[in-house]
Amino acid sequence: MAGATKPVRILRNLNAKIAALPMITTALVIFVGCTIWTIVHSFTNSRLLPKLEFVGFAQYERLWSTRRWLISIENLAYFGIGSLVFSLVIGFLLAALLDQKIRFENTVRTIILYPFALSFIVTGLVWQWILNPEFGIQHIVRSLGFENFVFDPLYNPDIVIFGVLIAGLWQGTGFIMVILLSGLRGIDGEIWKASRIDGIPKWKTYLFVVIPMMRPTFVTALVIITAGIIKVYDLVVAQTNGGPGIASEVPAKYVYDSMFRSQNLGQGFAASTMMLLSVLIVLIPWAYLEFGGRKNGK
Amino acid sequence: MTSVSIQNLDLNFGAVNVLKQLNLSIEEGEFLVLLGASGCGKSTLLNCIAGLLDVSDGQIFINGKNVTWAEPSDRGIGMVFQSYALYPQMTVKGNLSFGLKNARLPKPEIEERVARAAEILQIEPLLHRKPGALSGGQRQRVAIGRALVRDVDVFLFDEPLSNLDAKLRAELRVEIKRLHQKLGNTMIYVTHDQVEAMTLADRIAIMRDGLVQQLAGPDEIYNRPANKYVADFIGSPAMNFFQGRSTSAGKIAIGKLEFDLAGYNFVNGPTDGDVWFGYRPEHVVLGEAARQMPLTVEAVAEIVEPMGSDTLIWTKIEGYDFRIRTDGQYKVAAGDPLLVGIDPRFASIFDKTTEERV
Amino acid sequence: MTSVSIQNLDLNFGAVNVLKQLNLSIEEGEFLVLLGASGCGKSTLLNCIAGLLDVSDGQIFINGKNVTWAEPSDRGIGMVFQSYALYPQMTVKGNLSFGLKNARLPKPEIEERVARAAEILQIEPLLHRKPGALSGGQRQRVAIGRALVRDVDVFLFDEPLSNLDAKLRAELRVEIKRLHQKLGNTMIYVTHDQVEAMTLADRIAIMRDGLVQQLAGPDEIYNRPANKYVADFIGSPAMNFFQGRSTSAGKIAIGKLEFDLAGYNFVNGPTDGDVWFGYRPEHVVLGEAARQMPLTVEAVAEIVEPMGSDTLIWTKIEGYDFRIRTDGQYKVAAGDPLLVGIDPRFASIFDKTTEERV
Amino acid sequence: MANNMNETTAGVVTGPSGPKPRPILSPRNIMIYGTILVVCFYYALPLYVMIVTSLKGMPEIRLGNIFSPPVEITFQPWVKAWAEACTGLDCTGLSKGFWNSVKILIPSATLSILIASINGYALANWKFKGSEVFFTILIFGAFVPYQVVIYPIVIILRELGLFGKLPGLVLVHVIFGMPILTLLFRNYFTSLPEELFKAARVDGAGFWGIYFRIMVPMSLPIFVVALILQVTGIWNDFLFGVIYTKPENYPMTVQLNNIVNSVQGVKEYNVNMAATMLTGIVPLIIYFASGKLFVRGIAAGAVKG
Amino acid sequence: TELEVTHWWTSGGEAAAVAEFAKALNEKTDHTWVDGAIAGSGGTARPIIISRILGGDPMGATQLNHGRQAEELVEAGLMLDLTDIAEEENWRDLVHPVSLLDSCTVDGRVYCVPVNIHSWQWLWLSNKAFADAGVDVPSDWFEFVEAGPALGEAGKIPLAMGQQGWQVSGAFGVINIAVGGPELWQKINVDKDAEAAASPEMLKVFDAFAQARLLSQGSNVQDWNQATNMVITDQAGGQIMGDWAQGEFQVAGEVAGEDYTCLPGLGVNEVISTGGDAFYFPKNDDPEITAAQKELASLLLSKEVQVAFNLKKGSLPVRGDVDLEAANDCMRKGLQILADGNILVSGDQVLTPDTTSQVEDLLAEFWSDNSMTPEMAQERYANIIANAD
Ligand SMILES: Nc1ncnc2c1ncn2[C@@H]1O[C@H](COP(=O)(O)OP(=O)(O)OP(=O)(O)O)[C@@H](O)[C@H]1O
Ligand SMILES: Nc1ncnc2c1ncn2[C@@H]1O[C@H](COP(=O)(O)OP(=O)(O)OP(=O)(O)O)[C@@H](O)[C@H]1O
Ligand SMILES: [Mg+2]
Ligand SMILES: [Mg+2]
Repeated sequence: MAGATKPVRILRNLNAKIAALPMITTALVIFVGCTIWTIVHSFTNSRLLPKLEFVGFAQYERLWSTRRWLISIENLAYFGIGSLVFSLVIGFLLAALLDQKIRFENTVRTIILYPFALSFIVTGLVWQWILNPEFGIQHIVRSLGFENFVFDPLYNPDIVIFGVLIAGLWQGTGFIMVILLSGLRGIDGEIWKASRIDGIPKWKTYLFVVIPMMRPTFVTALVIITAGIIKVYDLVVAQTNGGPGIASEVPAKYVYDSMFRSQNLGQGFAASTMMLLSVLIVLIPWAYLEFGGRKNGK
Repeated sequence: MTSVSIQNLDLNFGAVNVLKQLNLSIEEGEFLVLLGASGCGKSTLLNCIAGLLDVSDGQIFINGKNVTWAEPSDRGIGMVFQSYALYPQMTVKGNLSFGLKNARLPKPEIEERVARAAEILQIEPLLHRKPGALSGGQRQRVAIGRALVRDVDVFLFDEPLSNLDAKLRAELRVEIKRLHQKLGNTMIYVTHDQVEAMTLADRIAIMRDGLVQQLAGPDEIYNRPANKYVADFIGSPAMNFFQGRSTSAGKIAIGKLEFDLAGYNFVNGPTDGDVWFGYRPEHVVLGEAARQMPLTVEAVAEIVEPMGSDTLIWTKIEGYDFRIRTDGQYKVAAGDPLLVGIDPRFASIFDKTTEERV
Repeated sequence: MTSVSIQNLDLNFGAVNVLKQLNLSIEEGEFLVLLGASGCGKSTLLNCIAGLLDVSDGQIFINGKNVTWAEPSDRGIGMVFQSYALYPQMTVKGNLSFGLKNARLPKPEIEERVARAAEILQIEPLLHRKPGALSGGQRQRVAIGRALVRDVDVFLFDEPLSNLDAKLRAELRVEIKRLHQKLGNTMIYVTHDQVEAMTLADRIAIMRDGLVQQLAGPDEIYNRPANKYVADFIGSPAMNFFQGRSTSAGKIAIGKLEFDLAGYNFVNGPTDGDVWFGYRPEHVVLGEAARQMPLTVEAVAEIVEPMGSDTLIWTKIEGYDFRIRTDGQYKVAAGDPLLVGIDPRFASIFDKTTEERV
Repeated sequence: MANNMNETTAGVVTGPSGPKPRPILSPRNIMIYGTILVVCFYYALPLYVMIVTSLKGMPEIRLGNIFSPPVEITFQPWVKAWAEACTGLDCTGLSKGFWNSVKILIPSATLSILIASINGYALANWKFKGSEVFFTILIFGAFVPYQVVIYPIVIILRELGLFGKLPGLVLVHVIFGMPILTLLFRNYFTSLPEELFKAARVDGAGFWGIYFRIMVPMSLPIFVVALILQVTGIWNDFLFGVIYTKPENYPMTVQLNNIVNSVQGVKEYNVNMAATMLTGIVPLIIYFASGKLFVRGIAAGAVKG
Repeated sequence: TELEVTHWWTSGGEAAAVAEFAKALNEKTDHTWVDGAIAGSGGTARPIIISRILGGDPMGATQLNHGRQAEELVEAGLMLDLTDIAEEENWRDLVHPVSLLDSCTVDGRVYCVPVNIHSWQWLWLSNKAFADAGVDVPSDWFEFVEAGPALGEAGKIPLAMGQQGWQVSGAFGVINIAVGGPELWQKINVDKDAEAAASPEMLKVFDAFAQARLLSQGSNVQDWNQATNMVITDQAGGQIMGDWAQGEFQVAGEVAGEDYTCLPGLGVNEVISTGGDAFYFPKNDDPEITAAQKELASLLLSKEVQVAFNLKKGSLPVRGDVDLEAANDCMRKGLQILADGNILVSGDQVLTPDTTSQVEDLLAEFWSDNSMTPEMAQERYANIIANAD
């Protein structure tokens, strides 16, 4: 009968291993292999075609002395901080609002969430249209009699990134709201009761008790937002295509343009490596807190 | 003086009528336990008293004031929850003082109250820890402390011990009892644990489907349950029941057995009619001593469950399952013959149709 | 004949050593209960026997076969889980026959076995319902049925009753006992409920931190616990302990009290040394009868907890908390003086350092 | 509230009794519903603008404001967007892109969900040495900017001979869908009682038996969530569609961008908006149809983990 | 066989022109033209084209600006060698100016077919807009600048400009040649002379460019043809744009000289750069396709096709021997300049895409950011030129 001898290690759970093969391949080939490939090539002077002619950090030096990259980084910072802060704040306020046992909750939630189903391309086009000074909000307000009203974020290099942000928030806050709402709903109802008995006003309970308790949910939301921010590309392409001038360029677009438009792969790889690095800077402390911390502190 | 008085309280969740014209009056300093099966409306009632639920009808008075529409924090009540409901991000001290700070009490006053509560509950060394770093029992104490600092007249407990393990539960039970003896506040305590109810209560209200079935001292509930539901609910193992016929002459017939109910304390004297004859497993007398009892039956032990301090014996009498609880030192094995003695003085008899005590 | 034999079993979760060189041998037809505090490794041991966890070291034999590396379904075991673990999307019949279908048994055979199990467990009317439409007790029975149909030699139960309410638990406990009497299979039963352990077991293995502390019949465990941990663990309310000094003359001194240990059944005879003197609350004799006991102490009732059938009295002797359990009919109130009688014959004495029974 | 606490003696029905009166127009309600109204307005506005604009004729657009409802409703822009709008010589509107998207969507969604659910199941229930490591890498992969791996994947697809072909794009979608979906499924399967899995093993079911007979039937909510995420994600994809396909296989979003950017004389905003609506319609329908399920599933898969 | 041809000719005039190619291929050979138009500018389309070639899924033929964009693709051996047909059909003699063919030649082998000559150096003016403003139609850039305020008062935008980088940078090149003269331009772009780029002469160019920036305030459109449309509809005074804008005027039914005026070289230096579009034929394993590719290549250069195409496109044919009777006023001006030999190579041919896009980024930023002074821009410009290869 089977069992008396210890079976070969690798054959145990063989089915599971076979089933996990796509995952393993993806993890190794795509996420490890391709990443390494890109990083290695970022040290070369590849132009249209990848070649292994190493030039040290030249690409990086050029990258950091390129205005467009610096503007991209700056935009990403504005956009990133803006999305983080506003998504979380607005998302939470909306979630708290929907948590007030209101009528038509489903309808309201649906309205707030539907933009999430739309692509960034669609989002960008719609908001380009709404923010168009000749037809959109500015036009309307002016035709109401405020002749000097100016609201043309997409045509003003100083604030164009906030025009993009408005569209981005419109698309994404609904999802953050849903996540935070389910986090809110997960809070033990007795906490609310306890705070009512203690006579604590609602807003204080939210601020001092509930929000701290929702840390894991906020972390989830944070990670989702961050991952999205770094990837932001479609939205900018559809809404402003980087303009006016290069005022709304973002790193993802810089990478794409370097690789394919300027035919300077090495530069693109260097820029994408920087993007990866910034992701890691965000991600590693988080992973450490989430997983490392869990092990120690239970 | 009446501390809490509930008059004609109705509570509906949508179309569901959870509390039905409930009346209850609790004396000052009394320890009242609400006991009942899950879903009978205990928590609901407590939430109504606390003001956490809006009543559908009726009135609630606390210390003579009509608080039906008052805010929870204005009712002079403190509440302790099953899940403790501590604020996890604050230290113990923060938990205790949060409500006070919010009421804008002066700082020294807050300090003093927290210190006093911490002393009473012996949680001084824990004041600067967060709830996550406390054991279940300690958390429970902090939860009680939160009510304590608010200097309230009435404490409400909603199954405060049911998340704890048996040993800790027994310990904290005693502590709550001590606390009550020390503070002398009115306490309303919800549980579905009989042992807690029996040991803690001055009076027990047995609830069923939003109605109070019996409101009396533990002793009376145990010994003179008002109806069959209460009799069946209280006691473990449960009371044994036989169907029988009683006569106005004070006799009863169960199957082939007939005997006199001499010594049974009738509510309105003996009457003719079908009845349930209930008898608690622990009141059974076994062995030779059984011969002195008004009713002596021979039976066979089917299953014997030794539980250390006691032994449970399962047998059959007149076709009815019959449980006997006896001393742990009593040696008996499955299949052994038994001599079972029953004393009507300890029995409870209920009308077959109304199920009320006769 | 040995039914299940475990030899030098080690199990690690990463760096954590959960089971430590554990040896256990279970006779055919025996009902063994694994009892222990939460986290002591009971479920882990059961999972090892079932083959659901890969052992780190050691061997497992079932019916003489080495099954250390066999698949769970090839070990001749059936398992019943705490959460029932019924397949929610299959009917009861589907649940019962799933394993048989997997084993590619012929259809008529499956039908027959399911019918037999359903009959034994009296769940025939439920066969076409889904688990969602069953009560807790019924679900538990189906879960047992799933083990039953597979005609296994060994039944493994992992806290099968702990999700049920007290009443149902008592009923199903008896049913499991009946089932064991009827089938005569080997059964290994994990619980942390003492009552279940005491009533069901032929033998009880008390576990602590992955080690078996004592393996013996319920009677012996209760009356002659092998060490202080077991003594403290078993019995509710817990055993009372005093620190004392025993002499080789068979005397013991606890604070100012000194008395003879006549009648105490020493393991190796009396010795000099610091000891723990343990005494169960239910073995205390109260009232006038106490005067006949080898040790009689006067005390004051601090807290009285009437529990219907029994009464718990909390008092202090020589500065130690002392619990007494007495008859529910014994009337006493907090503050009353008590005469407490203690009989060394019922005591348990442990070495102060090793905590082993002396 | 103090004025409600009249001194009363117990037993007499005086003072407050029954439910506390709650005026419908309390300041609190006005504030809450007012805010909700404003919020809904903000979120619904773009959709409204899209619909309204797409139903107007060009002259009306040039004159009027974008928020006013169409004076004269015309479906011409929709017809044009669907069937006539040009990109270069190709004047087939979005219809071709629509069918391309469908052709991309169906295999991509099916495959990625299937693979991810099996991965999640293996990770939740059949941990093997190293499985956690691979999983961690995979999760990190969810955050790797696409730009980092775009180019190497071009090379991989070329070597596999899949570049520009539908299977190639499907493969890309499967790969990039894997991290999040696997996480979702793993979290969900982990939340199922482990004992169920153990019971099935004792019952002699194997890896696939447990997956198909026990796990899948219990996992409808998470499959729905995965389906919605994938359908919307794949349908809305632009970057991969641009890079890894050729014009005849362009998905709808790419065609939308093309049509919108192929300006002939003046921008035909009405056609653009109709095209935008058409592109958004599939995910919107899926989303509106699934409504609550999605929200619930997100809660189960995302927040718990 | 089906030949897929990718290009980014999607505006009205362009689409009409490319249709001529398609028609010719479909009618004159037994191959079919599969249109692979990619919307957006060349900047959008090129990446897609290149990644497809690299990705091993080549199209039958593709538009690319000849010059350095395809250099590496050719070097990597990804492009079909057309030398045999070129020699057979004697392209070297046909193509005029021959520099166009040189751009297609790598190591003496021909890899692409130039199809037209595009020149950037045009200022398109709306006659009606000036009439409305009460000023004469200017005859050179400086007059145009002077007319600016008058146009502004009449509610017109003096200079229409799309917001995309390539348009801005194209206009810059035009102003560079017009204001700074062809020699300066040559020094900087061909010889990569950073000193010249930093010279005071160049600063004048930047000043003029800043002036143009000022004149274009309020022009918010993105695409070049939208800007052209502003001129067509008389909302704007003029636009600096290549000759392809002509196609838009034609589609709109406007007549050169009557409705609009064109000033080559901004009316200052009447020189035109001879950039243009070319078609490349990525290598393919299928011999049938290779044969079809060669047929298309020779077809593109044939007389009729050249005439038909360039009339629609508004560009100049690459053959010196065609007779454009149908050509209009503007095109004739162009032909004349070409015949006079006042030609320059185009930027695409001398700068790498990398440098081109850096310049584009710089100029786009300058254009959109009024706070950037000509001096600042010049400094950075010189820097880019210094690093160009
Ligand atoms: N928010 C609610 N909406 C609708 N019905 C409810 C709600 N809360 C409780 N109920 C119903 O009211 C009844 C009483 O509930 P309650 O919580 O008071 O029971 P309980 O006696 O406290 O039970 P337990 O011992 O389980 O806590 C139950 O039948 C329950 O289903
Ligand atoms: N998968 C696991 N990984 C790591 N540690 C585990 C794992 N499962 C159990 N443990 C640890 O092993 C120890 C024994 O767990 P086990 O479940 O056997 O306890 P138990 O005796 O069954 O407790 P309970 O009565 O609560 O069911 C515990 O300390 C637990 O934390
Ligand atoms: Mg409750
Ligand atoms: Mg366990």
